[in-house]
Amino acid sequence: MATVEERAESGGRGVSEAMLRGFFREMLLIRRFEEKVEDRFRAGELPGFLHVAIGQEATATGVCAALAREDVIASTHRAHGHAIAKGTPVERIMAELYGKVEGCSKGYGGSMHLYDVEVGNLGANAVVGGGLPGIVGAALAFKMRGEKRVAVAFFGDGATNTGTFHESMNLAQLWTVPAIFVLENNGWAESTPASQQLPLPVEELGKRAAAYGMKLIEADGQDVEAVYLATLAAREHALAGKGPVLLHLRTHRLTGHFVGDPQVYRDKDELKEERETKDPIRLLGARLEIGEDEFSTIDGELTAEVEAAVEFAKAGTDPKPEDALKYVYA
Amino acid sequence: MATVEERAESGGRGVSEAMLRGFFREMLLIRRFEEKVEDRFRAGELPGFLHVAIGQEATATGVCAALAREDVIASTHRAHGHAIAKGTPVERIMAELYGKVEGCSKGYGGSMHLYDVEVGNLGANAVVGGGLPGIVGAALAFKMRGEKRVAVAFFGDGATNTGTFHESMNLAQLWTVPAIFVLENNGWAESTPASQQLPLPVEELGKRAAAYGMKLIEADGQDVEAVYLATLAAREHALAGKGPVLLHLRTHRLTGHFVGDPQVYRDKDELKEERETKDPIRLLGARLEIGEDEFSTIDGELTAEVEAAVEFAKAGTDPKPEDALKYVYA
Amino acid sequence: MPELTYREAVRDALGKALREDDSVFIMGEDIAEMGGSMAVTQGLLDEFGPTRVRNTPISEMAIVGSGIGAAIQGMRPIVEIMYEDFLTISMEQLVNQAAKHRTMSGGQISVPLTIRTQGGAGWSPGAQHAQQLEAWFVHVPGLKVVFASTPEDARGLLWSAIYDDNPTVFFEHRTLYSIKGEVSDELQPIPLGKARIHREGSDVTVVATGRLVHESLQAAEEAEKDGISVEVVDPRTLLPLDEQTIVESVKKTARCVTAHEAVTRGGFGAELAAVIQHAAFDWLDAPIERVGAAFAPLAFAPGMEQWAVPHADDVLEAIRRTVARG
Amino acid sequence: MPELTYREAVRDALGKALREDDSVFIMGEDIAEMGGSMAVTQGLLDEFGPTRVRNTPISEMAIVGSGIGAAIQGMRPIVEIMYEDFLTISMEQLVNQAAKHRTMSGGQISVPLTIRTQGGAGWSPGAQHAQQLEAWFVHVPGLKVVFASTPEDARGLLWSAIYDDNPTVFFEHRTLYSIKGEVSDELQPIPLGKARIHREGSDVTVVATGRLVHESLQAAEEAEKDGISVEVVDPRTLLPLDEQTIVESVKKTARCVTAHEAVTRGGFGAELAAVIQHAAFDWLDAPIERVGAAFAPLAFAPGMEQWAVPHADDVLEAIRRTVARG
Ligand SMILES: Cc1ncc(C[n+]2csc(CCOP(=O)(O)OP(=O)(O)O)c2C)c(N)n1
Ligand SMILES: Cc1ncc(C[n+]2csc(CCOP(=O)(O)OP(=O)(O)O)c2C)c(N)n1
Ligand SMILES: [Mg+2]
Ligand SMILES: [Mg+2]
Repeated sequence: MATVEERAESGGRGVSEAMLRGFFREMLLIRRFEEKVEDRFRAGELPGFLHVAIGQEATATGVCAALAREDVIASTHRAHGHAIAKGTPVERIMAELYGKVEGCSKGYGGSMHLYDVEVGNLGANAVVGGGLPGIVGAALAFKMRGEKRVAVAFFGDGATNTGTFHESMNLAQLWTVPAIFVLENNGWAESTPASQQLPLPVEELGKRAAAYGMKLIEADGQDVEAVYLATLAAREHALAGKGPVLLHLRTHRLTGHFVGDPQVYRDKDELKEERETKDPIRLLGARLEIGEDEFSTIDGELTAEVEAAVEFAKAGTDPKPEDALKYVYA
Repeated sequence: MATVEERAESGGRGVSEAMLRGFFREMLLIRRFEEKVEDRFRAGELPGFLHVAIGQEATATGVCAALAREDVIASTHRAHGHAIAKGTPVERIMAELYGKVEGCSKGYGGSMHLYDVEVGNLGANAVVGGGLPGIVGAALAFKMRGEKRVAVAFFGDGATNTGTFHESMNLAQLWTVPAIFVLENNGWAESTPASQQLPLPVEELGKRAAAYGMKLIEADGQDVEAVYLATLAAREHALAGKGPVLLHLRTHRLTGHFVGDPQVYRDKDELKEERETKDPIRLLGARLEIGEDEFSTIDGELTAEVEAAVEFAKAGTDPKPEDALKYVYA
Repeated sequence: MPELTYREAVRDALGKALREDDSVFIMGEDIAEMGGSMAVTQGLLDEFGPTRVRNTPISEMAIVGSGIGAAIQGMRPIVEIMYEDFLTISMEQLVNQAAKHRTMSGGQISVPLTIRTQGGAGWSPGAQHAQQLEAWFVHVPGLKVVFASTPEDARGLLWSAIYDDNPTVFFEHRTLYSIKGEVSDELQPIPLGKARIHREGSDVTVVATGRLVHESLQAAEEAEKDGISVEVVDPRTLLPLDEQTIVESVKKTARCVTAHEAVTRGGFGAELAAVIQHAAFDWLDAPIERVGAAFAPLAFAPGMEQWAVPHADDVLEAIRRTVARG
Repeated sequence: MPELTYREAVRDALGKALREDDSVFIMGEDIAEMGGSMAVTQGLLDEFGPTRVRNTPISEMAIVGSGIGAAIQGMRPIVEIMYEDFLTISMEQLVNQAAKHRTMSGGQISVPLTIRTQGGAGWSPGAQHAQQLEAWFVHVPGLKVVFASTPEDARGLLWSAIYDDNPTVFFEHRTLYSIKGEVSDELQPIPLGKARIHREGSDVTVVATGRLVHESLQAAEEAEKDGISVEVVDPRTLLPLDEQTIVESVKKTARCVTAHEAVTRGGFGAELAAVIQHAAFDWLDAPIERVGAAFAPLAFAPGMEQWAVPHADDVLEAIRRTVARG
């Protein structure tokens, strides 16, 4: 991915076509990666609880593209896209899913605990809302030391109902730390639709920022350019010392909550329509007028990359069982 | 106190002078009670942690006067006024503070755990925010059974920073239960002023209701009539099935956080001015043109009542030490 | 006698209570249309409707807390905390509120609330979806604590928990949901506070809970082949604890192993050992051996995960160790 | 040697760390102008300013959680949870996040966070302001747990906790703040994981923590008059536990009493008893006696409160019971 500096050169806030093509490629990589995860899960090769973010690739890519390497993120149970977009090579993520020493968490974490501190991924979290307060603390550390970095928490609409969300937003605003709260609002918490979990209409969830006097920035989560520009704006706001931002991205979960979820609770026609009209990759492909041939070429490369990641993972090293005790204490 | 029915007869929503005089009397009773608590604490007679609500009498009296006996409240660490206003005789409260079997919690609770289920006081809580979710559940029970009752949670501005507040408000609104959230906003959490604990200006704390789409009603917490009318409106809203209400009352804590607090953190001139201009009892007395003589008479009666409560308490029975185990399990 | 899975047994108790008693309702995350993350509540929404089978937001404090409030008003709510790891979020309400209201009010209030939850290793859930935290709650006066290991126990104990007037934390183990077991034709309430002797024996007593009951029974079969006769006791209710049955068993066998999936340090086995060494001191021929998980957050990779948590062979080894003592 | 109160000793360690190390800061409710609810942090705001001595909102989850985040970024935050009863609100962050980040990340992250808190009976605080919850944390791999009983220990152990790269829960006891004790001229770090033998003796070992160390020393004096020689050991660090010092002491005396203020059932004394009966089985002449609080939420009235929690006479009785055994 382009660095912040390169991007700045590519025309300030504008998004060049080259950059959009880069986004397209990354989003498709995430898609192919997760389809492979579904496939390998069905083949019985992958242990653990898996959640894919098919349909939500634009939020991961758009947000992380606007961040510098030294900015940090906290991710969620739906973590693969965030990890890829923040810069961890797919083979290290795949190896993690296979529980291998070569994995980005050395086989200790799994899909819900992808870490890669070197590229600023402070870890995915299997507790909804669990990563938010840590991001406030990271941002506080940056502020205390005068470092020009932002700390970013990803979370879903369901997470906005947790007490942790409230305390974290509140503290971040009170202390005006450089944090960005990225709300990936897909209107579902597992099987629970917005109407059963949110007192506000799902589109109005951004109103929660006002309870803290926090800056709200909203964007269409299926439009990667919009997400990218919104994140740049949020980052600028935060780095200018103006405090944190709630970045509200409306998005769509085009698959089950977890891999293997039969989605008995979901209207099949509605889902079908969403898949047809809301797919961020299709939308961007159409805009960029990526033809069949070009698509095939890119797709072939990415599919091969993902396939290679699986091979890498399978050839990886199983941790010694007794190494379960290895990292308990520093 | 007048019942809801009597009040309704006394002119619908209007507040008769007789009723205001009743409020005056009760507020002064609370004041004299708490001054006596301070006095007996200094005399070394009262164990435990004590918090008085001097300056906040109008919120307790105004809110509880608008409730029916079968409505329930959850109170806070600053509980004496709520307990008195909801109908527990002062001698039973005083006996509780002395740790006597005759106390309203039989000596098990103390000042921070005044219960009186018969009059609808479900208990004061020493955990900030701790009583809120229970009130949502009580209101849910009323709704499920079709009972025309409301459940009321008292809490302070400091409590609005707890995760429990957020989860409770959210759930109450989602399920449109007949709950009233009474925010007694005195601008302090112990020694921490609004500016150090609230990202919003203290006067704008009511904005938190919008995060849930909850009905907000605001009133001057030093004006008992305003509080009473606002509570009536809130109750009507809730009983009409329109959902819960955040009742935001701006009030003033005219003493230390706890009895014995030297308030090193507080500007002495400001406090002095507040004591002179914000005392809800003085304000009401002036409005009712209660002259010195009349005041002396009332005051004499109430002082005697409180004195009698102390005598009652002191003559009370100490629980048997081994009765510490008596009520652990039903 | 009919057979039910552990999952069906739990559902059976819930359904019967919902059917017979208007004051009962259930709530939790994704328990309605989806039937819960472990499919335990499947079908209950259809039968009882959304007023009594309530999906909640992700608000573990408010789930438990609103259960408390409704319970105090005379309902018998059964709330589900999807994974017991998330009990960490509702500790305040459980420990400071549910457990204490009765004492703090001088007996005016009781809280007939049941909190169902599940956890445990298996399927590589990772460190935040696999903890066994029952020991914490045994340290909290005012709570009752149940850990059911068989379908019959799950059904009968859950019923008793629902109708107990105290807040009860009811632990289920994820890997037991599919096990089958005979159950009585009609639901038989099982009193809280009574241990169950699963298997009689004369050489060693194994006191086990949850999944480890099954592992211990397997270990006992193995030990039998070596001529070691093992008694397996499941307390079932951890609080209050049936000390009598347990201590009598140990007095008979003179040797004891405790076994649970939770980490050994600070676990329920410690309480058992402390009680038993005190009450059966003169009878014990060997130190009490404790079996539990290795002291680490549970690693994801299946090899490490399975190494960390105890299995039948760990119980068997402990049995052999204790028998080997003079 | 100079004398300090326990309160001053804690403050001394905080002040020195703040003075010498820019990465250290403290935060918590009312710790700034007011100097904390127990006056421990008085004066620190004046010396170090509001950036490093931070009042927080009433947000126990975010206090611990933001401490974690800052710690991961290389700071050494020391957060205060005003009463340990409110740890119930931050359990998720402590248990699922702080304790597990290192393992879950395969060693990429460490969390050098110190969580100071205080609790205990005395002054009739009631059931929600008096709990002793240290046992829970001993059951959580990834945490360290300290409970200091003297000024010297408080200062030296707090220093080590601050400079330990693991999350450490540091318990203080409310009624100890005013006790005085000799301290070394310069702060001497005391390594985590080393018990302290407060008093040597040959007939009974009392393993005590917190306030009960002092009660046990008093009981030992009394026992002495009856010719019973009591050794008093304070583990000081509960996790990791200095099993060696404790077990050696019991091997020497052949009798053991554990003593803490927390309720006995499921308390730290259970873990001690389980360890000791295992390691010193052949040496023990009597069952291990446990001293702890009665199993009830703490009642308010002073008579009930003082009856419920243990004192020197309870320890003395336990000593006598164990000596009376054959
Ligand atoms: C505290 C907590 N409660 C419940 C769960 C179980 N759970 C996992 S994901 C999820 C839904 C999350 O919804 P949302 O935040 O909108 O994220 P999404 O899955 O839609 O990406 C739930 C309930 C959890 N992991 N943590
Ligand atoms: C969860 C929790 N944290 C901290 C405290 C200590 N404490 C008691 S009262 C109080 C301030 C409460 O402020 P507010 O809610 O505004 O109520 P007020 O005291 O102003 O009436 C604090 C921090 C507590 N009791 N509970
Ligand atoms: Mg969602
Ligand atoms: Mg206040």
